[in-house]
Amino acid sequence: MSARVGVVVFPGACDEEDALIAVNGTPGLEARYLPHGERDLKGADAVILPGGFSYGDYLRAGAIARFAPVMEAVIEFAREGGPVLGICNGFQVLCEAGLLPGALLVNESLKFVCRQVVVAVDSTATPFTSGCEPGEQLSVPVKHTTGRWFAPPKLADQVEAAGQVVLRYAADTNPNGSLRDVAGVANEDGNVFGLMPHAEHAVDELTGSTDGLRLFGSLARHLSAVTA
Amino acid sequence: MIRPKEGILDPQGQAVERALPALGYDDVAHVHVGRLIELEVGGDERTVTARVEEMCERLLANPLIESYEVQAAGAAP
Amino acid sequence: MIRPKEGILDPQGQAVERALPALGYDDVAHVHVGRLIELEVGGDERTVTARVEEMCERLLANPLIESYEVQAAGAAP
Amino acid sequence: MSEVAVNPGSGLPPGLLSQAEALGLKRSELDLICELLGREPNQLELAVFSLLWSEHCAYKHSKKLLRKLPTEGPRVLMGPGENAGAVDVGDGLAAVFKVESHNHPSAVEPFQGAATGVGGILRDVFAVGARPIAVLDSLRFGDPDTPRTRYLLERVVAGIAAYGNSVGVATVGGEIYFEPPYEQNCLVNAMCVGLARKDRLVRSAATGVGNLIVLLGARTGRDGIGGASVLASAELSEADHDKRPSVQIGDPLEENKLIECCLQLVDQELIAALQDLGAAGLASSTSEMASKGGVGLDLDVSKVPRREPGMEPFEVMISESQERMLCVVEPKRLDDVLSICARWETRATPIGTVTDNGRLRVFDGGEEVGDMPVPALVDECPLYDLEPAEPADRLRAFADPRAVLGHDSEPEESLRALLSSANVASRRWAFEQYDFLVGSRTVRRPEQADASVLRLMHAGIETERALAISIDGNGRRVACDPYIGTIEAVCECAANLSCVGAEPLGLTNCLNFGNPEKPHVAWQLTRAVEGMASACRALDVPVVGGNVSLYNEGPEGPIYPTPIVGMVGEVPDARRSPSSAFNGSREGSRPDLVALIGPFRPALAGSELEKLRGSVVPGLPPFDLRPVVEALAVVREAVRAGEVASAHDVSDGGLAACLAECVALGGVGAEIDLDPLVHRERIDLEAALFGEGPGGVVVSGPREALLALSNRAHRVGFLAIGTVRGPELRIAAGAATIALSVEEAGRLFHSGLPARLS
Ligand SMILES: Nc1ncnc2c1ncn2[C@@H]1O[C@H](COP(=O)(O)OP(=O)(O)O)[C@@H](O)[C@H]1O
Ligand SMILES: [Mg+2]
Repeated sequence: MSARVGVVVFPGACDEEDALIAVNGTPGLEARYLPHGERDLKGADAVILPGGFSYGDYLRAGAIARFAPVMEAVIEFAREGGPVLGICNGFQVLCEAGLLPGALLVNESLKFVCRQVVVAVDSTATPFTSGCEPGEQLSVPVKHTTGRWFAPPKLADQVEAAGQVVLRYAADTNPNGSLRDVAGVANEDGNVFGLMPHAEHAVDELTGSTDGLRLFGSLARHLSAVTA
Repeated sequence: MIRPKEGILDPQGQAVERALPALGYDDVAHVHVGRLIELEVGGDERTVTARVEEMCERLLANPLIESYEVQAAGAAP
Repeated sequence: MIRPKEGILDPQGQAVERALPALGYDDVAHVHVGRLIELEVGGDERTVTARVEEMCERLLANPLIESYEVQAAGAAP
Repeated sequence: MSEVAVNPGSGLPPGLLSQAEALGLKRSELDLICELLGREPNQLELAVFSLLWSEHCAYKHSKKLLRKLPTEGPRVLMGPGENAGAVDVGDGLAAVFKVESHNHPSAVEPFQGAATGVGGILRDVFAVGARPIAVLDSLRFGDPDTPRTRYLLERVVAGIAAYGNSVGVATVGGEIYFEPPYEQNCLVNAMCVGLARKDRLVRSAATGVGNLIVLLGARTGRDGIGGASVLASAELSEADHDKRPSVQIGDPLEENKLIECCLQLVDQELIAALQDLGAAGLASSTSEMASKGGVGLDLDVSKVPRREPGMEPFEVMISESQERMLCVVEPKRLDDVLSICARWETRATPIGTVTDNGRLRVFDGGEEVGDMPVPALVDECPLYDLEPAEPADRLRAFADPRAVLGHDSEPEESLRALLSSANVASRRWAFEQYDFLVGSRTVRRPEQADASVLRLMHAGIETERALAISIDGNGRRVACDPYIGTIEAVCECAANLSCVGAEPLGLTNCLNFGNPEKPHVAWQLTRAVEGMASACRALDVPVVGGNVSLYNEGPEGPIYPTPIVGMVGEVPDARRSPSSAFNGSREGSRPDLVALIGPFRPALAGSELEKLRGSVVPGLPPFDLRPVVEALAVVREAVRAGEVASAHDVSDGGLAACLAECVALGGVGAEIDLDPLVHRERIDLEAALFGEGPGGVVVSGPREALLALSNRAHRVGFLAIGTVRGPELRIAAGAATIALSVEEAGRLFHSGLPARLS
C-alpha cells in the first residue's frame, strides 16, 4: 500500500498541483490535498507545504500562512518526528513557523528568478535525501523572489555544525545570494526539511529533468520502512 | 514614510487585517501597509526636508498611487 | 515601523542609494528600506502599544531579521 | 425624467453638451442618444453611453474593417464576439486564447499597468470556463539608451512577473522590441491561453428571465473613474480628486481565488453565463451580457459591495476596479453558488435580475436612476468609415533610428553588432523574471525553441500531445509596408509553430495603431487587416479573437503600426519538439548537417541591419504566400517525423544572426557556406548574411535524415549549407568569411540586453 502524503493548500497556492503530480508519480506515494482550514492531517504519513504565494505573500512571504488552522496540526506532526517538506513558499512558511532555522530574504537582485540550477546534497540524514549519495548533484529549477537564506552568524555556525544544511548551490550558481550557498536546511532531527529549488518541477524528462525524484524516491523508501 | 493613497486598493493592508483576528486580535481596523525609507542627508532641517520631499516626488515614492511624509530625525551622530 | 536589522544586507536600501546620485543627490548615505504598518486599535495608549508590540513579535515583523518600533498616533477621530 | 422635446442640433442644454463632449462624445452622438432614449440622458445614463460608445468598447473605427478577417474553420468552437476564442484540440478539450493591450495604463504607471493587463486577459480566458495555463507578453519600448525606456521596461516586466507569478499561471514566452516611435507610448500586449472541457465552455449571454445577476470578487472602488468625474454631483476639491485614482492596483491573490471559484462554478454547471468586468466595469459587462442574450437587466447598485464610502450610482456603474466577474444564476442554485464562493473566500452578491423588457434599468435601492434600451447601448453606436490615404512618404511620421553602425561595416563587425543589439540579443534578462514552469506543462521553455510548447493536460485528461504558442509582430517592417509586413508577422508566427512541429489551429491579434482619424493611419490599419486576412486564408488559420488599440500616439507622433499576432497550434507528440539550438552531442561521430529550407529570398529592406545603420527606407519586397506555406508544412512534417535535431526560422538579423543564435544556444560551432544561397537568389553577400524576409528555416540533423528530407523538401527550396562542428561559427560567402567563437557568440547574445540596462 502506498504511503499517504498530504499536500497543504493555502489560499494563493500555485504549485500544489505540481506537488501532487510529483508525489503521485513516485512509486509508493499517494498524495491528497489538505486545505488550509483543516484541523487534522487526515492520516497523512508525510506533509508537503508546496510553492506559491500563500496569502499573496503580502506582508512577508509565509508570514500569514504560518497561522492557518492546518499549521497547528503540521507543527504537532513535525514535533512528533513526522516528515515535513517545505518547497519554496513552504520553506518560507516553515521558517516563519520556527520549525526551521533562519529566514528567507529578498534575493540580492531584488528580482524574481526562474532558472535551472545545480545543487549538491550535503546531508543524507533526512527522510528526503536518505537515498542520495553524499555530494550528489541534482539539476532542479528555482523560481522565487524571496529565497536568500539567512541566519545570524552564531545560528548559521550551529546549523552547519549540526549538519542541518542539506542542499547547497553548486559553486558560482547561487541564484539569490543566500548565506554560504545554502539551498535547503533541515531541523535538528532531520524530519523537517525546507528547500528553495522546486524538486516537484524536476520529475519528468519531458519537462526538464528527473532529479527531483531522488528526493521523492527517498521519502517513499523511508515511509515504506517506517510503516512496514 | 510612504503610504498607499487614500482610495487606492491596498491588498497588503487587507491581507494583514484579515489575518489578525485569527491570532486573537479582532478589534483592529484600517490596516495599511506602506514603506519606511530612512536616509542620512547633510544640511539643516529645512533644506533637508525639502530635498527629501523632492526625492520622494522623483524616485522614492510613486506620486500617482502613494503619498509621502518626511520626518527629520535630528542630526546624525 | 519595521526595519531590516543592522548587519543584514538590505539590497533595497542599496538600490535606492545607488539610484540617487544619478538624480543629482550625491550626499545621501545609509539608506534603509523598511515597512510602515498603520492600524487602528481600541484601548488606552499603554495597552495599545503593548498589544501592537505583541502583534509585531508574532506576525508583523520577523524578529530574527527585523526590528520594530511602535508609535501611538493618538486617538482615532 | 426630463420632458424637454429633443430637436437635434438645437434644444440641448449647453451644460449637457459640454459634459458629453468632455466625456468624448460628439454632438451628433449625443443627439442620437437623445433620439434613442426619447429624452435627454441623465448623468448616469450619459456616463454609461459615453463609455459604451467609446472607441474602446464600440470599435467605432475598426468594426467594419474586422469583418474582412476569416473567422471560420472546422476546429473553431468560439470565434470573435466572445470573451476569448476557442478551438477544438481533441480528447474533448478546447484551447481558449486571446491577446489584449494595456498600453496606455502601462505608459502612465508601468508596474500596475502591466500587472492589471495580465489580470484582465486572464479573466477573459476564465470567463469562458477555461483554466489559464500560459501567458505571453509582447512589449514595445523606445530606444533602450534612454532612462524612460529603462524605467518602463524594468517596471513593466516586474509588473507582469509580480502578477503572473503570484496568480500561478506560467509566463512562457513573448517578445520585446525597441524602436524610437514607442518612446512615449510603449506597448504592453498580453496573451493568455487556457484549457477547458469542450462541454463546459461558457458563454456570456444572459438568459432566463428571473435569473439572478451575481457579482463575484473584489469590492468596488473609484478606480478608473477619472475621466467621468465631470459628472460628480458635488464640487470636487483637490483631495476628492485624489480619491478617484486613475491607476488601478492589481491583487493577484484575489484573482487566484476568483479563478478557482469560477472554474468550480463552471465545472458544477451552476451558472448560466459568465463575464469579466473590464473597461467600463458593470456598465459594459451588464449591457453586453443582456445584448447577447436578447434580454433586459434590472440592477441595484446599492447592493454592490464598496471599498469606498459615498460612491455615487454612476461611479459604481463605471468603476474599473479589478478582479471582479459577473455571473447569471438560476434562483434555485443561488445557495450552491454562494457556498462555493464562501469556500474560496470570494465575495458573491446578487445585484440584479434578468428581465424580458430589453432594457438596462439601474436602481439605487428603491429609486430608479437609469433606464436605457440595451440595443441602443450596444448596437446603435454609429460606426465610422475610415478615410484611408496612402502617404507620399510612409516613414515620414517616424523619427529615423539612430545610426550605431557604419554603412561600410565589415560582415564580422555587423554580425557582432546585430547579435548584441537590443532587438536581437537574448531576452533572458526578462524571461527569468517569469515563472515559466508552474502547472507542470512546460515542455519547451523560453529560448529553447521557436515556440513555447506546453503539454496538453487538463482536468485529469492526459494526452501525448502538446500545444505550441507564439506571439509576433514587427512594427518597423509593418511601417515599411503595412500589407506585406502584416503578412510577414502571420508567417513568422506560423513558422515558429512549424519549428516545433505544430499545425496552427487559430489566431488572435491585437491591432496597435495611432489615431485612425488620420488618413495615413487609416491606410496602415486597412492594409494591415487586409494583409492579415490574406495570410490567414493562405495558411487556412481562422481568426478567433483579438483586440484593437487605437490612438497610440506620443507628442512626437504615432507609434509604428503594430499588429501583434498570437497563434496556437497542435503538436501530435510532445516528445518530438526540437530545440532551436544546434546539438553538439553527436560531434565526433558524424556531425549534424545544416540546411536552409524554404523559398527564402533575403533582402536588406526594413532589416535590423538597416536599422543599426540608421537608414530604414519604405517598401518590402513582395513574395508569394503559397510556397512559404508549403515550406512550413515540409518543416512541420520533418519535425514530426523526428528527422531534425534543431529548427529555427530566419528572422531579425537574417541568416547570420539566426546561425549565431543556433551556435550560442547550442554551445557548439558550425561551418557554413552561403554560396548556394547567393547563387540561387542572385543576391549580394550582405543580403545573404543579414537580409530578412519570410520563408526561411534553418534545420540541423543527422546526415541520412537530412538527405532523405532533401528529396521531399526540394520543391520548396532545400540548400545544404554546412555542418555542426568545432569551437566557432565560420560562415563563408563568396570572398568573405566570418569567424566567431562559440564563447563570444554566447557572450554577445547574452550580455546585449543586460549591458544596456545597467
Ligand atoms: N483585431 C481583432 N480581430 C478579431 N477579433 C477582434 C479583434 N478585436 C476585437 N475582436 C473581438 O471583439 C470582441 C470584443 O473585444 P474586447 O472589447 O477586447 O473584449 P473584452 O471586453 O472581452 O476584452 C472580442 O470577442 C474580440 O475577440
Ligand atoms: Mg471580456
